[in-house]
Amino acid sequence: MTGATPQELDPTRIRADFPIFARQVHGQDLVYLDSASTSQKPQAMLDAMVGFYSTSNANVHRGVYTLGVESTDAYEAARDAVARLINAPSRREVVFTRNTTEALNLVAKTVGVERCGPGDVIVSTVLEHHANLVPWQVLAQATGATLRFLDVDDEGRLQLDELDAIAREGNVRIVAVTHQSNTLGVRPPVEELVRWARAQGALVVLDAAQTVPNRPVDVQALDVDFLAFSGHKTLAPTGIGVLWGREAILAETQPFLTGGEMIRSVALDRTSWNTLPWKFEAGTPAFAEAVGLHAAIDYLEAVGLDAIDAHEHAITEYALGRLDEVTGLRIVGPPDAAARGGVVSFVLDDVHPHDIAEILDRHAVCVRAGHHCTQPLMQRLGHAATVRASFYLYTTTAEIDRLIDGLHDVRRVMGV
Amino acid sequence: MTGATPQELDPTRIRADFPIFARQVHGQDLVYLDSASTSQKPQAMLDAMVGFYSTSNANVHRGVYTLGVESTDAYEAARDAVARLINAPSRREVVFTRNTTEALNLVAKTVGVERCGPGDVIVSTVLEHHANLVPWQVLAQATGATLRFLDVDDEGRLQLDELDAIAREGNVRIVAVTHQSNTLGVRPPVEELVRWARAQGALVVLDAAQTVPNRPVDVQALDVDFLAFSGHKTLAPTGIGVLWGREAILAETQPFLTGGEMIRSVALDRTSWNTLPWKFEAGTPAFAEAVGLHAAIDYLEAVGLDAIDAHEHAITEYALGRLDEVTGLRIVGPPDAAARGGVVSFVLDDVHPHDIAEILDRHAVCVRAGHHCTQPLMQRLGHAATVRASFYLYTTTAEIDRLIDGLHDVRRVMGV
Amino acid sequence: MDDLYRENLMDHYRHPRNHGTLEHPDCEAEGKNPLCGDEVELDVEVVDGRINAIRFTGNGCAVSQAATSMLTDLVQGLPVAEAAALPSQAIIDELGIPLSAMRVKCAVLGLGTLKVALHRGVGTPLPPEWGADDDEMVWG
Amino acid sequence: MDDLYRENLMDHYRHPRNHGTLEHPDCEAEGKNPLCGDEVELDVEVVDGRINAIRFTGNGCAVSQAATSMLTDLVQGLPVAEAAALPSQAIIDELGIPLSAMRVKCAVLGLGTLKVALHRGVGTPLPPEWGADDDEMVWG
Ligand SMILES: Cc1ncc(COP(=O)(O)O)c(C=O)c1O
Ligand SMILES: Cc1ncc(COP(=O)(O)O)c(C=O)c1O
Repeated sequence: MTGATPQELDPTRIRADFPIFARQVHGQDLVYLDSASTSQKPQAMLDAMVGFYSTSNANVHRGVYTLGVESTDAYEAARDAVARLINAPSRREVVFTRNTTEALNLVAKTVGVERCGPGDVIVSTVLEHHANLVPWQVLAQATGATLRFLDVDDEGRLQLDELDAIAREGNVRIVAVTHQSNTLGVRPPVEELVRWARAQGALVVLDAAQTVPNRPVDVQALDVDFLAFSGHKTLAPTGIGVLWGREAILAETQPFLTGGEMIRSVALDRTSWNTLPWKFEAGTPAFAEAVGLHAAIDYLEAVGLDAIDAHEHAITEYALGRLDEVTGLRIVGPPDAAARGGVVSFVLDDVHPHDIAEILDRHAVCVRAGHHCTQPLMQRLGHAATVRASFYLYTTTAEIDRLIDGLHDVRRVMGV
Repeated sequence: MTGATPQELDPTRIRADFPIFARQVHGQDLVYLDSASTSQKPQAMLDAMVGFYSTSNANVHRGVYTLGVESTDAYEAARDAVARLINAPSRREVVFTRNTTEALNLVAKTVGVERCGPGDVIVSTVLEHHANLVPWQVLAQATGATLRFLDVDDEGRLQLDELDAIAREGNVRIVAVTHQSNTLGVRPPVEELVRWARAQGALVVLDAAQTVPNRPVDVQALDVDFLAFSGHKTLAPTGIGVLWGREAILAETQPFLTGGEMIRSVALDRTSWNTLPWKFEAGTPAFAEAVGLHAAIDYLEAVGLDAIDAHEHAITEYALGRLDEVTGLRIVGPPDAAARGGVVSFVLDDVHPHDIAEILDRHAVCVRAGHHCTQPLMQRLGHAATVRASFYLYTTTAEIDRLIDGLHDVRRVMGV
Repeated sequence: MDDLYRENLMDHYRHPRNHGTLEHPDCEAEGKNPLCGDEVELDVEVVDGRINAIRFTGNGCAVSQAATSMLTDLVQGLPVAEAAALPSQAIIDELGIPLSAMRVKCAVLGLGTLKVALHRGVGTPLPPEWGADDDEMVWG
Repeated sequence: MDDLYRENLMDHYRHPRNHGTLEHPDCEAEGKNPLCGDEVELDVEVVDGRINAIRFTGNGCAVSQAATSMLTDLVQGLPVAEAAALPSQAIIDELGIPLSAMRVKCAVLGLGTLKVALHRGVGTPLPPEWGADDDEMVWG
């Protein structure tokens, strides 16, 4: 984390660190506006992973030999880096998973199953990505608990006025909420929700897939119980994600997957579990991906998460201003840059988002079109699909200009 | 797969493709004899992954734009490569997981939970890696089914004489067996077990973590119902594994993890699932690792799996012969190379395996010491730990010689 | 740009043929691609084993709607067996633009819906790749 | 080679000090590292708050057994509170060889067992990192 005044970052210099920006699409320089879906990768991260495979690759937690020691040290150092990044009180609370989705499923299928039953209430919101919604549906169905969703207003702002009514419906056990909507960029009032959840004695599960990549996230300040994010959205490889969870809870929870690494001792009739965090890591972990994640975190911290946050804010403001120039374009979500991250969803007259995305691709502009894995939110807002442009530390105003030029061409081609 | 007469492979030429063999440990060239734990990686695999990240990286199954199409195509092409490798009848039967462990847990926690109950019997063996043992313990406990283990003789050969008695204990639902012991290298009589399981109407789950890497494996010829293996043992990255399962069974089985990618449509109160194989792949998959796995499969197939099998057999025979020269050394497992793969476990007088491994490391020789995630097997054979040397396509007789020299030095240092 | 949204495609999109509904259809079905929200509804009238009239409504991307419009032209007057056996490639050829795997789903939505409608209404075979067990169909 | 298995270590391994058991120990415990199979059993006699006698048996790697032998020398005559508070580093220093994280577990097995024995027998505090709730202990 950087100090008080975030150093301004220079996205043009940063781009030089990302080999993919040498790529041309249809003869034009790549404009990548889909970082909310997955991030691009800096050379330093790729070098760290390849370097690891080329010098220290060995299975972890097993080998007495030098390579095995190096690889274990590298894997566990990545855990330390994650703990530092999110200010976890203990490295024992950092569990490596495949992605955010697995992390959230892990909570639902262990803590959730152990703590929920008929008469209990699970609370989520219509803002959620399917990853923070479907596991709770499955949990509610499996346990007989009631699942309630907080609504949003027409611009996607989370409404808390039903909380009192929900509290009267039963024992609220779990509150699962996103730190930032991947579709709209809005940031729900997490602090208020946490206060309310605490008063109910409920656990708070925070889906931080959209915030760990781009601003300082502090699990202690947030005072949540679980937090999940994905490596692939934080400059790191695919195949690795993180579940952070309070040690006191994880320690008394039964394991999720079982097998090697997560055991203490195995007999034919009886098995005992390893200590935290390994109890929740069955089988050979994604240790090379952990090395990549470590390098990605180093890169993010060198740039500074405050600086990235500030940059995304500035880019989003610029984008909102320029999108306003496009006739027939309507922003979906809050119209101002204040309460949101670097994500903008929009629709354009009645041109279908797929057509927009496909025509933009001819301009080498990558945007997402669809429901963005938030079908209930789309339904609530009355859209079958939107176009989504999302930004990151390497996004430039020149790229936004290319988006706008592309959108004018969409209007021409589609005759609107 | 190669033709009738396997081309002999030249491990020295192959080594040149693996950057890690440039590594020195304690001033000596690396001797890596722990491939049963994890394999080393060819440059071509690393290049494929880095090349992917540097040119086509985008999330899969989502983007209309060129990068998204390329990345989806690359991911799905990896699935085709796996289907070809194991001769799967359909690509819909190939599910990407993190590793073998997750694949086996997936079966236990979906098919297993749906099909097992009191009065049912699950059969496994004392040969199993914890990954193919603990999930069945957990399943038996959760469902009330009985778990029975087939025993081995003192050299680790699986005994089938209890099958009749087991069949009388209840409905045999699942038979979970390893294709090759990771500790002893023995290959249990899978065909006979499959025939018996078919007669019981039981499903067969084959742990092929130790065989897919090094010889032709054909799920149709094997006639099993599920097969699992890990990328990291097959020259591919960590973070990816494969579950192959019969389409008819997977199609009627409820999903495992839930979230994005694996859904068809989501409403607040109701969700429907995607078709196979995506129903079992929740969230952003390890798509770059899939690209690496594809390149690894290409590499293995170019060398030829028959040739690799023959090479491992020859190296194992050589190793068994030379180990025989070391005074006080006892092979654990069958003494002949015939019924085994490229894995040799041994003990040396009463020198503890950890001391052996540590002293060998000073000679840059990497071997495993411990229980190899097979505690029940070790207990059955009366060893707290063994030393294990395991071989792969890059293993040379010169490396075996270095192992033997190291073992003589172990005897000197430990004064035995 | 030109090879993407050809004039023919844009013409069908802006001026869809056979748009609307039939009073007394013999066959009808809805098709929906929940991933992108494309929708079509098809009404078919069968006379003497041939498609006598066909109408569609829908909304979605240009590819899905233009392809459905083209489809209705294509199958008009065809024996139902022939229409039910129409391969996806026929529609893709008709569109005449390069399509990624994802856009192919848009292109064949109308065709799949027609196959389901004919299957339900007059019992033509429904190949498993078009198998739909409820109104929420996903082609592909 | 020389820095790995020094003469001192090998001497303790081959000729363990204070090997055996006590008839009437005030404190006793077993320690086991199931990962590598190292085992030690410790008997301690306490007189006037000091370790009057200590004996061990065990089997396992040279590091675990030599370290336990050195430990028994080290704590002989020490006040129990001081022995119970002995840091891991004291043993690691005593061994005098470089140890990887995995081998550190071997090195401190005896120390952990002693802490558990004293805790059980005479109630000295047991820091949580040594916390063992059954006889199957894993240090680390
Ligand atoms: C036979 C066998 N099964 C299962 C596993 C577990 O594989 P993974 O750790 O990749 O899940 C291994 C490897 O350690 C193995 O050798
Ligand atoms: C807010 C949010 N939650 C969860 C996810 C799921 O992440 P993953 O697919 O990496 O599991 C995403 C990303 O798609 C997301 O944006």
